[in-house]
Amino acid sequence: MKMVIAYVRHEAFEPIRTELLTLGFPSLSISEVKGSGRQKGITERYRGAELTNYLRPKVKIECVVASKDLMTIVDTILKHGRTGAVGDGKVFVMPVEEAYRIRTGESGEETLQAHPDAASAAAG
Amino acid sequence: MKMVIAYVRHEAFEPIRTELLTLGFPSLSISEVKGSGRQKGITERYRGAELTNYLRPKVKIECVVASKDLMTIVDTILKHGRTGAVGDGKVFVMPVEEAYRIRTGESGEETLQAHPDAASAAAG
Amino acid sequence: MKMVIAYVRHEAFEPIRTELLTLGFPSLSISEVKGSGRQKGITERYRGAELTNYLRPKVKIECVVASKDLMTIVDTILKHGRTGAVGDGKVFVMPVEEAYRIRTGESGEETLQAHPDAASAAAG
Amino acid sequence: MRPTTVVGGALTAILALLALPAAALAQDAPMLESVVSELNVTWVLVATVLVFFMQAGFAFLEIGFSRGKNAGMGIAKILVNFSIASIVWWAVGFGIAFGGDGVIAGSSGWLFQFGRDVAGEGASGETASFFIFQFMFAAVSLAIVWGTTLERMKFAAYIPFAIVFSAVIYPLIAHWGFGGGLFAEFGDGVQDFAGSTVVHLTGATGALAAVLLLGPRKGKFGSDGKPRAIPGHNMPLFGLGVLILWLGWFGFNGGSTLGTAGNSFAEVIAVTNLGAAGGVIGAMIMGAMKQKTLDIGMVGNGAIAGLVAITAPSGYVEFWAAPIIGLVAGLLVVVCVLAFEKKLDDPVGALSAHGVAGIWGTLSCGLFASPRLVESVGVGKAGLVYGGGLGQLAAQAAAVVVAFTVVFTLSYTTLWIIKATIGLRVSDEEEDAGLDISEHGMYGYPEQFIPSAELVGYGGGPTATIPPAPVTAMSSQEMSV
Amino acid sequence: MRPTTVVGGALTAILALLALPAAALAQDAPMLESVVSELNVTWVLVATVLVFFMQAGFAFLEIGFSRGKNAGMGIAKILVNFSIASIVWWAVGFGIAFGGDGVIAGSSGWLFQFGRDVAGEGASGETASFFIFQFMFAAVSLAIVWGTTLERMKFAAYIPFAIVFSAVIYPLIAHWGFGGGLFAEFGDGVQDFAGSTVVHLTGATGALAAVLLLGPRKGKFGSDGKPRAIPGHNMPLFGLGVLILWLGWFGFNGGSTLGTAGNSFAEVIAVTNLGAAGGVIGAMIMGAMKQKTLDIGMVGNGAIAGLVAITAPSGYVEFWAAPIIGLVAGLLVVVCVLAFEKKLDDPVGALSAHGVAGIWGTLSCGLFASPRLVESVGVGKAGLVYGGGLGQLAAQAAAVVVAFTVVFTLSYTTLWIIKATIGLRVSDEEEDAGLDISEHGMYGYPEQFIPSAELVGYGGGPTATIPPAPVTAMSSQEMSV
Amino acid sequence: MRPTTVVGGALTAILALLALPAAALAQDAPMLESVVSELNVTWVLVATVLVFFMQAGFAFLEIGFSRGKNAGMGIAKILVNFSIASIVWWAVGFGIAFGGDGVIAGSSGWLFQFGRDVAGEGASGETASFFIFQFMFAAVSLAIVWGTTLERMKFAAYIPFAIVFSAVIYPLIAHWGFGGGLFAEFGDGVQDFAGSTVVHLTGATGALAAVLLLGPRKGKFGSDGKPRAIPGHNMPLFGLGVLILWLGWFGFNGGSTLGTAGNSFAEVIAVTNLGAAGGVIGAMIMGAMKQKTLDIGMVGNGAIAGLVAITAPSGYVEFWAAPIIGLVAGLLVVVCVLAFEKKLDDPVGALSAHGVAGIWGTLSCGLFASPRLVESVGVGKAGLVYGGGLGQLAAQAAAVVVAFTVVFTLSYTTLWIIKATIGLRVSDEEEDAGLDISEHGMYGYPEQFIPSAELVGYGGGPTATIPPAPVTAMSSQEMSV
Ligand SMILES: Nc1ncnc2c1ncn2[C@@H]1O[C@H](COP(=O)(O)OP(=O)(O)O)[C@@H](O)[C@H]1O
Ligand SMILES: Nc1ncnc2c1ncn2[C@@H]1O[C@H](COP(=O)(O)OP(=O)(O)O)[C@@H](O)[C@H]1O
Ligand SMILES: Nc1ncnc2c1ncn2[C@@H]1O[C@H](COP(=O)(O)OP(=O)(O)O)[C@@H](O)[C@H]1O
Repeated sequence: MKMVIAYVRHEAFEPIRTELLTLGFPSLSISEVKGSGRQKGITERYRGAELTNYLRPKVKIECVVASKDLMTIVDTILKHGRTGAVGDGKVFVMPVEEAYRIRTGESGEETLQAHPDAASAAAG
Repeated sequence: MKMVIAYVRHEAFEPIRTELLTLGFPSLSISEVKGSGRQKGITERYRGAELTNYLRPKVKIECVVASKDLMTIVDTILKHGRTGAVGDGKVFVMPVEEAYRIRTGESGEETLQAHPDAASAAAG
Repeated sequence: MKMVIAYVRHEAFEPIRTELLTLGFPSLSISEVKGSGRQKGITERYRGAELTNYLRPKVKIECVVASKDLMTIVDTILKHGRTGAVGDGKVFVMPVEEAYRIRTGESGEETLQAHPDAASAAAG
Repeated sequence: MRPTTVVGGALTAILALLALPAAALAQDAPMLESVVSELNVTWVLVATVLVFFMQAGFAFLEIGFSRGKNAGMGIAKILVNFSIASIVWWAVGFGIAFGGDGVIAGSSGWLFQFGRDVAGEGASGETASFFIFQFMFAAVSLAIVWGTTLERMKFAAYIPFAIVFSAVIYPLIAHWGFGGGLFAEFGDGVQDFAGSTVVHLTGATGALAAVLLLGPRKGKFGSDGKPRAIPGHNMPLFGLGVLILWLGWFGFNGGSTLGTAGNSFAEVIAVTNLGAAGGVIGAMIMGAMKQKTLDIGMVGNGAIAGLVAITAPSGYVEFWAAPIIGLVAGLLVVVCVLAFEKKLDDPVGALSAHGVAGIWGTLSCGLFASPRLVESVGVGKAGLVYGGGLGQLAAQAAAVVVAFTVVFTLSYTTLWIIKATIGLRVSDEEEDAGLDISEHGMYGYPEQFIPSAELVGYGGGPTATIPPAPVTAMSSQEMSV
Repeated sequence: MRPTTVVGGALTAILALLALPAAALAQDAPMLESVVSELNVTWVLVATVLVFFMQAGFAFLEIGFSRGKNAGMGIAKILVNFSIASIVWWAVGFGIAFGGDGVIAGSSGWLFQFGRDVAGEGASGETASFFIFQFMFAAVSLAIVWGTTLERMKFAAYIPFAIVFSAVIYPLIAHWGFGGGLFAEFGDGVQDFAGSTVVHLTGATGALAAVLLLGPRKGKFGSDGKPRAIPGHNMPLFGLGVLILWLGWFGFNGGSTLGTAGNSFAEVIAVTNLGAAGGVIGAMIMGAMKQKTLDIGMVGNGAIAGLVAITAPSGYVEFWAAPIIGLVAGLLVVVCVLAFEKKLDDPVGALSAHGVAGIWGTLSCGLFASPRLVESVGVGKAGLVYGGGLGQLAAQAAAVVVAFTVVFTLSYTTLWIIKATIGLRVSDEEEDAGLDISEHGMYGYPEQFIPSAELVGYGGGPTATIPPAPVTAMSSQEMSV
Repeated sequence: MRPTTVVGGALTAILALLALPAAALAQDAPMLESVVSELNVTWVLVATVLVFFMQAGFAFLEIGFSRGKNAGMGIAKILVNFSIASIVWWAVGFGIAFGGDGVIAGSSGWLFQFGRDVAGEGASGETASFFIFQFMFAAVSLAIVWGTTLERMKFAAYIPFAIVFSAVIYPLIAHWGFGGGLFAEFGDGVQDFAGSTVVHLTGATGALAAVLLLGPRKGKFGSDGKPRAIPGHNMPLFGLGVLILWLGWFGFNGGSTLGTAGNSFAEVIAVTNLGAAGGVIGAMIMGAMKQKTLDIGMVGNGAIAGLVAITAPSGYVEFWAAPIIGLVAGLLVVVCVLAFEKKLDDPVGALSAHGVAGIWGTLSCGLFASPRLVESVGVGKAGLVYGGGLGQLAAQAAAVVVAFTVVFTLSYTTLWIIKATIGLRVSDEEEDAGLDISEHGMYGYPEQFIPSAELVGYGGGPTATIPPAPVTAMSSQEMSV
């Protein structure tokens, strides 16, 4: 099992989520992060003093999948996340040793994503 | 050392924290995430247009523990996180290679949680 | 490749960021977390009832670097993060299996941080 | 008069227009009586406008004391209830309250129309001003009721209660206290200058009925039965509410002179301010003693309690009594909030600030009413400290008991019927999600509840709309890399 | 008079000072005429102050309906535009609107000075009150224009339009409707008591020109052409705006009597409140029918629509007609917001609430104007329901058409020139980043946009300023460890 | 009079009641003098209410300019300080300021009671109106002092200073400027119509003493000694404050006529608005020149500076001078804020907007006072531009110097003693944590400071209260899975 951690632009998230859902991977978590990289900051001017904001907002996506599905996730993110401009973000892959579904207490790969007919259910 | 990452309901956090404290594991970090899984979204209607919110708020718990303590943490989360309804969340276990306590610069497993009499101190 | 995850005080972040930038490591992400450890909580009193807040705000830093650069990052965080008082936080090191730059689709260690002349550019 | 038809030369034309009213009066032999009447009406309407603004005060006091997920409803609630009450008061309530005659209720003035039930043309504008001024009091009383119902009551349940309350419940008490009804029979008449009992106790009694039928918010009481803090989300907006209420109260008490005769409204306003100040100081002292901190909400409740308490005596007491009346109200409100908190879930402290302080204010007339002012107003007797005896105190207490009993019975019955039919309370799930999304289908603060990635998504996908170098520097700045 | 020069003994000195005006008048033989004039001016100035406050109402209505990244601009916009309009109205606008004479425009009163173009001393204060009261109307009309331009218009583009609008566009219509110009020629004169057409339709027409030239906000319409929700960030602040507007409207309509003669302002105020209440109820009903929920913003729009609609008839209709006029406005506003939403991006609903409701209100005079009030005001004929025939309705419709055509042409041309020169719209990147940071170099809510780690960093590094045990308990509490 | 005792038939009864005041007067031979007096008092009380609302203006200006962790304190501070000042002014301050006689101070009127120290009954309401109107000025002056003390001053330290300031410091200056004291001796008297010096400079001088003793907020100055931005958390609430202050100022300046005689208050109000507008435009221009952006806070400061500057001359200058006076104030305020910022930590710009603009406004009388108005008010001589010579300018400057020196000395001493005893400043840890939690034991915005998981925890554990399918769809919607 792998956890895909991606830092992407806000605008990229909705297309990624939609396509992953269609592909049968509805389960993921996101959070707000602020990132620093090549991208420029923004300067706020306030009553004669300045405050430069070097960090820019990004969405962090965390998605745990079976190892065999890894590249599907990564490719989807790369596809929708790319604008070609500085600030598009990164994708990292990290090892996961075990997974549990809290509702049932089950563990293992089958807990990671929704049931196989997830995609069709969502479409309906 | 392992990092336990759990996505749980907000209501589950306080009982988990309290029991972990009693068991001698006071140290953890949480953050707000929005998750997608089997749970339904919520539709906001605004001046004739709609906006569906597919992601639901969850609390993400991060807790690094010595490998031998892993199952204590996982079991506590599973126990208090379960309502049996869709949306209870997941627990993932990830490997950690090293840990440092910033205050002292020490490293290793002994930095992970508070001193052994933590639980009794807290109770007092 | 390693991901350095550090939970630090808010005040520590700016010096860490600045020094990492100077050392040629501009790329990182941060988020707000609330942490529990040895630090005391704060009690809010409201209309005769009380509400104790056991978690205190921390900044979580995530920085993925090549394995050879790991200790530079860790040492910088340890150096600026330390006040010597309870609540300084922790640094954890986690393995990373792969990294992709979304803008270009490239993968590998060279995607992790900005180009080598980053530091001098920033200084200019 | 809108000067649409007159065309003159240069600005002198305008002046001629402006001189018209005076000129017209001059032709008709301007009577001093009409000026006196117009001046009275001017003051009453200024006061009306100030009392109207108290609706915003109540709304923000409630919003500040609610959690963010229930903040938007405060707006919908105040707008809808005030509007329903406006129409109902016009159709029915005004007639019951002030439609003349009868110990129990008025019997005319339905669907109040200008110049219909009234004798002369000249008086009609005065009646209109009285109609709208008194309506604002009804609306205040109604707004007080909602204070205990925050964060769990169904929107649909508000509407029938608002109708009954502004058609019958409040008008009855207003008739008794202000309209020459029942309370005029108690001794030499009950002293309730601007309505500590008529308006505030009435509202708070409705609020008590509501809280008993509604029960506490989820999580208010722990499994040990002890109350838990459910902090309101916004103290600045709470404070805005308190300050607007204080402002409006100058119209509430000051306008209750119904005119400018003898400049007595100046005294009323000064006394009102001293009472409010006493309330704040009282709450500060008791808060510091009981809680060891200066609770922001308690200080605000102290202001309200001081204002409620000074409402009945504001036309009857000398300056020196006002800070005392306010101070006692401020001390009381903290003690009562802490006491009621143990069993009843009253998020804004309406029971204490309007109920207990309303009772105290009504009774305080029996203690402090000054002979000079009692004579001037012509109601009741001087208070105990002036050797006026216990009679007035008894009359005041009787009014409190009667008003409480009647309002409680009627309100409880009305709410019980609503509960039995459409229901009073939202479901547990709706309460958890918040009333904004569950009752109004939208959040009060969407950006705090909808993930920004989903909001931005609505701005269109990145490939379509994002230009090559999307986030550029906004002004001259350094690069971070 | 500021009593700086008088020194007396004890408080009696003060009393003497206070008695001075009366005393002075006594010496000069106090004339009833001057009291009548002063009373009129008192009311007009109270109304002026209330109408001024509507600026805050518009600001918060807009701020509440904007996203948080554009919230600060609402403040800068209202302050700057109101100020520019203040100066321009003084220099030019007042002269065009009320500088006497002419079917099309006034021709005097530039750089309006006290006592210059006017005959007698006594009248001058009256003119000053008229000048400032009428200015507040111009400022309201201007504020309405901005309603459709939120979240994408360049700050620099506002300024030239504000100048042209307050120098020429509004003054022309005001001259026609209020200043004895064109509309007095239509039949027996157009009935527009406080300006449903003159102020509100004029503003909404400018807003239409603006939205056509500006286009929608990024992401307002999906790739399928369907409108998407862009929720405003703060329903409580939106509600504050609505409540302040409602308050101000008592001055807006009530003050349009220009005095207290015959207490007719009392009627106007009562009628205004009933109209607003009808608007809320209408919007609630239609909202529930069309959207299945009680949309908070729609209920607020209903209040505004009811107020706009009752503005023209407020001096012409009996009480019974007011709730009807308001109700229809409330029903209309929801239907129109939902309809316009399909093609035009009007974030606050200005086109519906001020435009459509303004037209409906103007026309409603032709239906409901009562003979009694028509006679009293002296403009036009009674409405259809009183058997007044279609003539008045035609005059009203003519005014609507003329005002719309002229304002649209002038506004569109002005904005087109601005677009061609300095540009109307910020860049896509600036729109994404928000106008606060891109146009003002700062956030409206810095703590929500700047990472707290960066804000705190400005407090100095940890080694320098943090003491050994930095975060201690604030009060007695348990340890978590 | 509250009509509790009269019972009539139908609505005619009400009319009779309403006619009572007029009838009563008719019986007593209604005197024109009493109507004149009542009209004056009506206006003064309207103005009183408007000036009261400025407390909300100051509170929100300060709250908007504070960080979120200190936002709640603004409410507690304004309520408590205003209340303490209310009582102290009643007990002591009013006597010193207006208790007649003496170049230095009044000597009567302690614990001010109705009809005690005063000659006739008729005048008493007037005195009460004067008492409460003048109190609101004292409260404004006090509120200005706090502007420099944000985010670091102990709550307990406010209270003794509020007592001394409203008992002695402000009353002295008010006695000199408004009460016939010292400043009447300077030349032909100092022209300070509504208090640019008496109220605003006095407040700002206290604020200067406070900032010198308090020092800057943590992190305000970098290790390089340069000022750093500490952005206030809420520009919309800041703007609300500015708009409320502007509103209140119509009462502040307009009410300083102390009546309606000659309609001069109409001119004062028009002039006030033009001055404020000039201030906004001045700050916009200078802001654009100095900072290259349109700083929202600066524009708001410009409005305040324009208003402060026009305060002294508002009764003395013609319309044309007002925009100039305002414009200069607006230019000055930006320059001064940027200059003071280098050394003093004044988060709201009180020193510039009230201090510098107050001085400029006071001096501007010596430049622009018009002969017509100087004659009408009866204080001082015409200004330089009317050939009035330098004498008046000298008198104005003398008042500025004297007021500044005395207020600074008294304030500094008082605050020094407070610092030496209970201390002025919270600890570093408390400042870091924010005053809301450290001084009031609660957050102003709890949901932004308490993790939602801990807030929800107070709603009860999941096993106990969460039903099997806890979060259901609120309305028809698609599943995400
Ligand atoms: N090594 C890294 N560790 C953690 N986060 C990173 C790292 N590199 C990039 N990021 C995240 O990705 C975002 C975009 O990176 P940036 O370097 O600006 O883009 P690009 O890939 O176009 O060079 C950053 O704002 C940050 O949030
Ligand atoms: N594979 C995953 N990767 C990341 N987060 C996940 C994953 N699966 C579930 N989650 C998180 O857990 C939450 C609950 O999951 P859900 O599938 O709704 O519950 P259930 O376990 O009852 O099927 C989600 O909202 C999401 O935050
Ligand atoms: N084992 C852990 N797992 C996750 N987060 C931790 C862990 N230990 C500490 N933290 C984080 O570090 C912060 C500081 O830790 P604390 O124990 O108070 O400091 P110290 O290192 O001085 O003992 C905590 O608030 C929490 O956010």
